[in-house]
Amino acid sequence: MKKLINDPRAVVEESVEGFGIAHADLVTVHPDPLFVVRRDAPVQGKVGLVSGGGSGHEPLHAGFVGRGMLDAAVPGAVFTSPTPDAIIPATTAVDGGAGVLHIVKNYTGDVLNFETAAEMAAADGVDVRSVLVNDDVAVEDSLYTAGRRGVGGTVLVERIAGAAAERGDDLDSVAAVAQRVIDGVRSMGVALTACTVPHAGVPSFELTEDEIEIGVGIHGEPGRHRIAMEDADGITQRLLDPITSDLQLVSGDRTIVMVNGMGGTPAGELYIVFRRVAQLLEGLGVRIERSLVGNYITALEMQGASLTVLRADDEMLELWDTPVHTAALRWGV
Amino acid sequence: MKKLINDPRAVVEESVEGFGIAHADLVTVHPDPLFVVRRDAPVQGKVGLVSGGGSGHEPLHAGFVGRGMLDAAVPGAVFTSPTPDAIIPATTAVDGGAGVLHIVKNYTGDVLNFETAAEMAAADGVDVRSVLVNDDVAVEDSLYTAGRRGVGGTVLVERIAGAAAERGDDLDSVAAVAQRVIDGVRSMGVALTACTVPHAGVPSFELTEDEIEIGVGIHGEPGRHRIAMEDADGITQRLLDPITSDLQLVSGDRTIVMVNGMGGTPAGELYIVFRRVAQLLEGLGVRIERSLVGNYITALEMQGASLTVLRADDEMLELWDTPVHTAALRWGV
Amino acid sequence: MAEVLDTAWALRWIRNTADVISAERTQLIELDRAIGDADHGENLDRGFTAVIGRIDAGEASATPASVLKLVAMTLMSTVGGAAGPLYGTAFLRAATALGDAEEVDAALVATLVGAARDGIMARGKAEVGDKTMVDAWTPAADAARTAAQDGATPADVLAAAARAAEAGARGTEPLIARKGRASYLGERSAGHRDPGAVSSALILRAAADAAQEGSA
Amino acid sequence: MAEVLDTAWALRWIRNTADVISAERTQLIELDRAIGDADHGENLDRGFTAVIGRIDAGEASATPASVLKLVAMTLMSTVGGAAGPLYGTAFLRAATALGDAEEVDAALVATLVGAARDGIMARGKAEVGDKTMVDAWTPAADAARTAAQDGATPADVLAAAARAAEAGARGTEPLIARKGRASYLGERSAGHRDPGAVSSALILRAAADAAQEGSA
Ligand SMILES: Nc1ncnc2c1ncn2[C@@H]1O[C@H](COP(=O)(O)OP(=O)(O)O)[C@@H](O)[C@H]1O
Ligand SMILES: Nc1ncnc2c1ncn2[C@@H]1O[C@H](COP(=O)(O)OP(=O)(O)O)[C@@H](O)[C@H]1O
Ligand SMILES: [Mg+2]
Ligand SMILES: [Mg+2]
Ligand SMILES: [Mg+2]
Ligand SMILES: [Mg+2]
Repeated sequence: MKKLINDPRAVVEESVEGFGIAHADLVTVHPDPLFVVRRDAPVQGKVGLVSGGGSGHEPLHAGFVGRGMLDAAVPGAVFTSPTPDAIIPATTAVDGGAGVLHIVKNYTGDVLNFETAAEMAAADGVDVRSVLVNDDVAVEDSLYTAGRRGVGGTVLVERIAGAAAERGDDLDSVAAVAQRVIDGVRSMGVALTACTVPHAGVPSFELTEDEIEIGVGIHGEPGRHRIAMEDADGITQRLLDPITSDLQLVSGDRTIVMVNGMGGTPAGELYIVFRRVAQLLEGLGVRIERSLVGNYITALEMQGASLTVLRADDEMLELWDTPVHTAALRWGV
Repeated sequence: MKKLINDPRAVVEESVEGFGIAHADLVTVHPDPLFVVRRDAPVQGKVGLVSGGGSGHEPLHAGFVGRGMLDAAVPGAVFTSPTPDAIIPATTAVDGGAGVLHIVKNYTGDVLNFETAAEMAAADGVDVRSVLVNDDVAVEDSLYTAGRRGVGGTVLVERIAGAAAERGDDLDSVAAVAQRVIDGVRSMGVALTACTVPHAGVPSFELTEDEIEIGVGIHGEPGRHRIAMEDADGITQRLLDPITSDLQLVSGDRTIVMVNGMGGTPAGELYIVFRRVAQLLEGLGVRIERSLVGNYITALEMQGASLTVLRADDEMLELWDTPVHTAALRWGV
Repeated sequence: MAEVLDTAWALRWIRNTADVISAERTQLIELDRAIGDADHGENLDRGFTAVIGRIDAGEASATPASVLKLVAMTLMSTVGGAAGPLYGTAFLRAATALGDAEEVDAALVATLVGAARDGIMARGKAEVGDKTMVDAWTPAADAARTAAQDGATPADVLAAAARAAEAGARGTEPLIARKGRASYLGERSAGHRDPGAVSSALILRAAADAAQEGSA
Repeated sequence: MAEVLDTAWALRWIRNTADVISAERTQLIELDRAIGDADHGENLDRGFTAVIGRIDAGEASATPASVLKLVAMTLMSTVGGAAGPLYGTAFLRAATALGDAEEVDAALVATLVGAARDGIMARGKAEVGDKTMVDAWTPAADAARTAAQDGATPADVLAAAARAAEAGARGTEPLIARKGRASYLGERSAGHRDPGAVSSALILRAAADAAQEGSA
């Protein structure tokens, strides 16, 4: 394992500390318990947005704290959801009197810790609502699983709900638009290589020089199928097909598309994937209204990519275009 | 070699095609010969800025085409400088009557091809000037070498010269501020792993699990020293020391700092490096006025990072802060 | 054999647990690497190290329940992931079941284990056979109740619980996970033991050993 | 032995070159990987493939110079890197040296090789001993001039040039690079042959073979 780190157990603290120095104009870092809030938090009268989860997915979530997106991010240990004792003060720190929305990715750990925190923050008098992002079509959503994982769709939920909060929507409305995004967004990932959790020191799984993992998660969890290496166009088709069929996309639908790098894949390759997505969607008559191509939700240094498609309506597109100013997403300001 | 590509010989074309679709609001892609221009080019009365070089360093250069930065980027084959037949039409396409500045990284291939193109564009009546970026302190700058390489400093030159051009400076002034940035900027890189050029199919060099390459270039060229793996703080010191001593940074100096990922290193690690840079510079009394942390000039999927420090004056900082709107750098708009 | 357990036992239990989790850290990471995300050993080790720090700082007070409550709160705020809230709830419910009793007899030991199991099930909504820590705690709770009813000593109740938990953990190997991260793997989760069930067995064995040591 | 070379020779030369560059593509990439950036073979292969495409499309016209000029322009616009402009200039200067001659005698062959060498040096500013293609072309130009003065046939002039270039390329192995990408390596560049010198020797050998074939 070769990484630009010091003590494997201090990775998250040191990284977030550096993040705080680099983006002191945007955020304040609370070191213990560790959480990151928008510099001007709490914004009076605005619904506060809190997300969080295991670290190792940067820029998610701290990179999305700022105007028009999150008010706070709570980073856990690498790939480990944060604990209530950090989520609670983050929640109260961003409560401007209009309540707080927790944006939770659907993993048992995140759900349980945010649930506990929400209960306790509510007991402290904060009006807390939660939405659960579960966009990963690689996972069967059934009574007999923990349900679909929350992956790339989270970025879109955070942006659009963040925009709604910024324009002054109340807690019910912000939660409702977040839920509408969740209902309309699906993702699918592929790994070319595994990643190595610093404290584990060995790769999370093994792939030979000829294998790739289709449907991989963002924690180095093995995916659904391990197949022989294919070209970018073939892989892209495998990512897109389950999404279009799950969303039942039809000609005339309008979408926001994200081609996301898993951390170790260069931007040049992501654009090759995006090119193919654009060709395939054009073939279906589906319009890409907005797009993101880059590293937005990663799995440490894993090589691979994920594709996220949101069926967008007018309001989502309008919210999308409003100003956003965070470390990793910025426009209009 | 596992990459998200199709035909290894079509990598650049397909990637730039995808880039053009994703950023159609910003750029126009000319497919043959391949170059990328700002969508509103030529901007009448504005000095045009053209850069280019081998591909594989994304987002450099196409990701920096747009308002307040480059007017055109000319991508060569992977790690191979582009040819005059592409540089010439890119140059004429962005000539708004105020002349064109070529921003060239100091590699024999880039120098020779841009030189030829500049001569021929000048023969076509375009007023062409060139600056040569040579900021890599890993390379001895002497009569007996090709001189220092152009690496991370290029991003800063493109931004600041781009800002000067955008505010209406004439060709001499834009070239002068670009040269001042070049004179004040130094960089140093480290590789944890090698990268693989698609057409070569095997890594550019071999590093064992315990070795790193200090002073690596952005083409998988071996660096100056191969040493045993160290922790992030130790490596950061090795990157910073030659820069501070070459620049003779002293207490009170003001700087713009970039911690750049080589393509395969996750953002979390870059912030650990940045944290250490901030601590060390603070120890020297040197102020970080602005910073960039992320992937700006890469070497395919190489794991590693580079550090760039510019001794900045008031004008550079003022230019830095003006609006920029490109695929990879955006603020104020 | 002592007929009751006390606060010293509770402290020995937790120290034993911290030791065994630290010793088995790598194995638990490996188990979680196979069907999860390679952090279970790291997370528990961090959590129990923190618990010991607070015990050493004198934060636990007089009763067995106060020890278990400290464990609960510390795990809740330092472990994270699924196991943090699950074990946090387990220890909290166990503490609640003990009330302010200074001595824990065989029946109360069985109640403690049952309460811990109930807490995990209430929080995680997993059933027996879902390939989770429930598959260790449920047979453990059942065995503890039976042993207590049969008149066993507290140490033997815990030994029965530990044995049942170990068997339960082994029994997770062929199962297909239906809860937690391993459920994403579907059929590919079969053939590996559940890390949480294994750590649960370690915790119960530590409790039994602590009782044994105290009565030696 | 024919005393003059013609346009057919020039075309054979270029086809031979394209073939050998394609055959040696991997070796040239490997050489460049060691002290450069692993693209020399790929770049030249792309360039000469494009040249053959244009020759097959009938773009080369009647004189040897017209063939070499087509090569120059095509390499310039398809090879890139350092080698593109250097070889482009070399072939351009060679074409200029031939003027509109339809037949190339031994003296003109020597002039051609010398002009190519001069073009490379003018463009790249490298000296003998800098571990570049100059270390192949300079001995080749010298050997060609001497052979022509000694009354050799054009084929023998080219054979002498190719031999000298091959020796020159081998001779780059111990050198420390002072120009081009390999110079960044400093002393670590020693122990490897320069890829450009090796490809130069291949090009000159292809010229000699083409002359040999024509006279067979
Ligand atoms: N819903 C659940 N109910 C009971 N136990 C669960 C549940 N989900 C997960 N677990 C247990 O948690 C263990 C994983 O813990 P850990 O690795 O610390 O958390 P995470 O999965 O968040 O990384 C599993 O091995 C399993 O025993
Ligand atoms: N200044 C120079 N003068 C002459 N030849 C040079 C010079 N610089 C480089 N070369 C030659 O170019 C070769 C490298 O070509 P190539 O790999 O195609 O270009 P690049 O270095 O741009 O990747 C070297 O092996 C060397 O022979
Ligand atoms: Mg986890
Ligand atoms: Mg090159
Ligand atoms: Mg886990
Ligand atoms: Mg090369």
